Amino acid sequence: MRLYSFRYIIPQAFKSLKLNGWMTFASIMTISITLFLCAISWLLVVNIDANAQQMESDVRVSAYISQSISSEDYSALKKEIEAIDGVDQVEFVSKAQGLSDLEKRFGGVNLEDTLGGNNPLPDRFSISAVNKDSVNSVAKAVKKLTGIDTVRYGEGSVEKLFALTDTVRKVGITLIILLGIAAITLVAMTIRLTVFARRKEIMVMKWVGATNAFIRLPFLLEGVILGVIGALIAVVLVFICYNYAGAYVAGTISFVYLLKLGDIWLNILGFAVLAGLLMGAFGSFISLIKGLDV
Amino acid sequence: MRLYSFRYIIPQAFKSLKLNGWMTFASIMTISITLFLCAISWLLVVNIDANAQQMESDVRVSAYISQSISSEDYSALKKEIEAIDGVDQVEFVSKAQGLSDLEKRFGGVNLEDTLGGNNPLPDRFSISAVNKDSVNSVAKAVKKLTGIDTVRYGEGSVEKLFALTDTVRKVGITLIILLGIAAITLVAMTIRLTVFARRKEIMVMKWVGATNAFIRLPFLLEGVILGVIGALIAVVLVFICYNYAGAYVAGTISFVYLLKLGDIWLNILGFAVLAGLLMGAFGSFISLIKGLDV
Amino acid sequence: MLIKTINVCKVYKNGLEALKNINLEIDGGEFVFLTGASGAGKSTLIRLLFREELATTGQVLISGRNIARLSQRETVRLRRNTGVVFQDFRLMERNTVFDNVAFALKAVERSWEEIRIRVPQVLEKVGLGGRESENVMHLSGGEQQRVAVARAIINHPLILFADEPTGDLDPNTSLELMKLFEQINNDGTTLLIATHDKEMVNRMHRRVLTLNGGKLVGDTVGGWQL
Amino acid sequence: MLIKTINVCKVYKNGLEALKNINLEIDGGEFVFLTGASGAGKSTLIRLLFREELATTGQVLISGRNIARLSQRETVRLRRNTGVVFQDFRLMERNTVFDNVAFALKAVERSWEEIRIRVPQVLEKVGLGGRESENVMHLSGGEQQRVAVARAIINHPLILFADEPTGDLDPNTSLELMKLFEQINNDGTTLLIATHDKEMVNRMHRRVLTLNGGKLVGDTVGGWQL
Ligand SMILES: Nc1ncnc2c1ncn2[C@@H]1O[C@H](COP(=O)(O)OP(=O)(O)OP(=O)(O)O)[C@@H](O)[C@H]1O
Ligand SMILES: Nc1ncnc2c1ncn2[C@@H]1O[C@H](COP(=O)(O)OP(=O)(O)OP(=O)(O)O)[C@@H](O)[C@H]1O
Ligand SMILES: [Mg+2]
Ligand SMILES: [Mg+2]
Repeated sequence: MRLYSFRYIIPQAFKSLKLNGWMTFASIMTISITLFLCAISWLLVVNIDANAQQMESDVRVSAYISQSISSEDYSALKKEIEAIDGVDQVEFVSKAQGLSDLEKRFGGVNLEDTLGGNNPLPDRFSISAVNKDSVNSVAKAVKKLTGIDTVRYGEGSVEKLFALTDTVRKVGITLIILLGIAAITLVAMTIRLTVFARRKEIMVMKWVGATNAFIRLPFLLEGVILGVIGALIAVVLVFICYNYAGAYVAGTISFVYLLKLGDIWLNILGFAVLAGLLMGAFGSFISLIKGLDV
Repeated sequence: MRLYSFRYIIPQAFKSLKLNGWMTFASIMTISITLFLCAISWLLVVNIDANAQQMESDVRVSAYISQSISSEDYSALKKEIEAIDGVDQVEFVSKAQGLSDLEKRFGGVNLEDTLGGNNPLPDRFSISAVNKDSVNSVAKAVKKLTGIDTVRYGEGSVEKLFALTDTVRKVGITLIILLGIAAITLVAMTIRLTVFARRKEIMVMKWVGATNAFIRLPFLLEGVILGVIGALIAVVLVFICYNYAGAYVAGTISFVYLLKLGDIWLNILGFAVLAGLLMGAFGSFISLIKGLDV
Repeated sequence: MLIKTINVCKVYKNGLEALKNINLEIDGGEFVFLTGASGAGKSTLIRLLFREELATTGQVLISGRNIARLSQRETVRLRRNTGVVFQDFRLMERNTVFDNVAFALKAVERSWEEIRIRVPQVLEKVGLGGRESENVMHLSGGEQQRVAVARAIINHPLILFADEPTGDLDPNTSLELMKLFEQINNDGTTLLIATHDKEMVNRMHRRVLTLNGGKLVGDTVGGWQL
Repeated sequence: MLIKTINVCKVYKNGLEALKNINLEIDGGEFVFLTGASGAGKSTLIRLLFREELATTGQVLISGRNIARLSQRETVRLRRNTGVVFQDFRLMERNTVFDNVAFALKAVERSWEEIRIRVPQVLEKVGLGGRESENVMHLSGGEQQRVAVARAIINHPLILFADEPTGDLDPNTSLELMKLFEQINNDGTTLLIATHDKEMVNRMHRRVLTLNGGKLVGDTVGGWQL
């Protein structure tokens, strides 16, 4: 195939998109809708993941300091803890603060008076881990230190939290994969239908001596154009919806952490356009393999 | 149209499904995939909702009993609380139990000894409301009772929880509606494509004197058959996936509450078949309106 | 008068004036040829007569009724009484020969018993006996054309419009088809046959309408005019 | 020998024996008519010669090469040197007249300048000058047939197969088309024309192959045989 054949191949693709007017429209719709759904799912997953990470990083290990340790040794103990692998930050919480927390919790009972200034609570360190997998090992290592009585990190419930966030991630990824497969199948089906509707035209091209490449390239190009247009429409819709949803979430559940569109728009755009392009090309390709056996 | 025309109309639909072999296949695939996605989303939403309800019903109002009340009056007080509108259950938590809970929390410190048998904590009632909307009013009503010192129900965080579960529900429903629209559009597009591929055939039918009804009914029937078959495939896939997911969830996050397939399979089946049927019929109908203007 | 046109003009959307001021009368039971060069407007005239297209100006009357004014129900009734052989056949691809012909009976709600008997009969008449179960696309050009004829005549239409029904047929087969048309004509059907088969027109010695550039330039009984 | 068939049989999938033991030789530069009744096997023979179908048994040789054994590249080369007018035209619907004809040049990668000049020229030759921008489906049957002819001849093919190229044409237009074919033949193209136009065959006085029920029953120079 000579290079200047592209003079015919490229206009051919556009011409045929125009001629097949509403078949073009149907294909673009299909691609837009499926990519839109994919993008929305992806946004859900990454946002849930971001919040899960947030919750995971909020998990803290409480290390209660033995009352046999004098407060002068606290800073050495803190250093020891900080030296442990996987420890991120260490914060000291005095027993006075513990008591006032407690008083708040019991509806403002004045415990200090009842106890006659005799605070039975231990001092403690509140330790955060660099990531969720370290929490357990950090807790164990801290426990071994002399001067630490007990270590607590909400054992049962923290494990639950981690299992939950893990499952949510897995479910999200599974959903996206399912949607992706669905999307490719739908697009391939649609393009296959359009090729089917034009099988006679394709035969004619063969009989006048067009090479396979000469016949296929316009179709491939058509698929790519359909894919990219579909993707762009999907992206615009996603941006609008995400903006709207962002405003809504900020208004009702502001404590939920939402990724900023400014930080991810390029990912979405890039991914969607690439996916649309590949879908279109792949859809055409699949369709042509069978559609062109003459 | 005479009734016995159905002798021709019904076989006509099946014949044309057979003749259009893989167009039939493509349509069924489209319907299956979209209904599958709809059903999966619906399952996600109802399960999340069930868990949200669970969490909401776990919210309890703690009413701390004034120390001026003698323990003989407790049962009267309990009756008073039970009489309040929106109260579901009332449980008595003694101060001894409160103290031992506290000891556990602080890593097994022996508070009782430190306090010399002098427990400064108040007794309290743990109250559950019939539904989440009553929590607030219950708390207020309980607070007014003589003998109740303070009322706590984790004000800040409970509101957060409710806002979150509300938002999750809304997002879920929005997603399902979006998917539904997408599904109908996709199916209409697909059927429109098949009608387009057969527009000449439809013209011929007109010229030999077939009435509009005689031409349309087989198409409508075709759509319905496609829809129902697609729905059945989707339902089978959903059942398999849900069973698999159920086993997985039970193995990793058993604390999450999962609706049993036995309780909802009829809903899914009924809904999917109805949706498939309507989609198919509606898709055909839309396509025929334009496709048949001769 | 069964068929009558009054000052009929047809201008296609692209501005092409295909028919110019056609005035025409065809009585019930006539056997009329429509001739003219390629592009003269023969098919266009037939399309107007069976209401595939509507006249741009002027009126087309069938049995005295302006067909542009028919209701949907009346249009269906007109079509049921009109057989058409299209120049490009317009068979239902992917269907069998039987189904293509039978559809014309199914559409007018005849009983299955009748269909089963009459379809093979009419196929026999056009020389396609025993080919019922074949796919129409697997027939030769001439055979397809005869399926189209069979479909048009099976309903014993009052009027038969045939647009070059022998275009893909050899002289012998054409002759047989013409005999069939004569027989139908004797049974009372009015025929209008567009054709460019000079020899046939000369041999049959019937009324001949001649179109030229969209104008009706000849209407005589006898032979080929151009 | 440009075209040669050796004991060619063709049995279609449905078991129909369309060609029986055809032995045939056509030299470069010949002008041959292929005649026979409807369903005799004319189109089938042409389909075998340009490799739309493959022979069930026997060999088809073009320029001494068995065309069943051609590689993909060679098949494309063969097609580029062969013009075909299909009995059912096979135009690209929804495209203009110009695009339909121009595609044959685009496919063989001619320059745009050449296309712009040659397409109107060849359309002029078949009597469709000035109709370039019309949609092919908006042409009359005979006009469509001539577009199909224009597409087949624009590449100056070595061989031209035409399957009833005058089926939808009136006698005068047919005659002009035949003159065009003679001119092409004089320029060196070998022609095989399936036809049922008895008068035309008689008038041209060329070699005539006659098929009957799939058998080659006549091969003489002169007139119509059946
Ligand atoms: N749908 C259409 N749109 C535009 N122009 C048309 C259409 N159909 C036909 N024409 C033009 O109208 C003129 C008459 O066409 P018509 O088909 O009536 O000719 P005809 O006499 O049947 O010719 P033929 O013998 O070739 O079939 C032609 O020039 C044709 O190009
Ligand atoms: N694709 C096919 N499958 C099965 N049978 C076929 C196929 N094509 C043609 N035939 C049969 O083969 C026989 C020869 O067909 P062919 O098209 O070669 O005839 P023809 O001589 O061109 O006739 P015509 O003059 O009517 O065009 C016919 O009986 C036809 O029914
Ligand atoms: Mg015509
Ligand atoms: Mg043929």
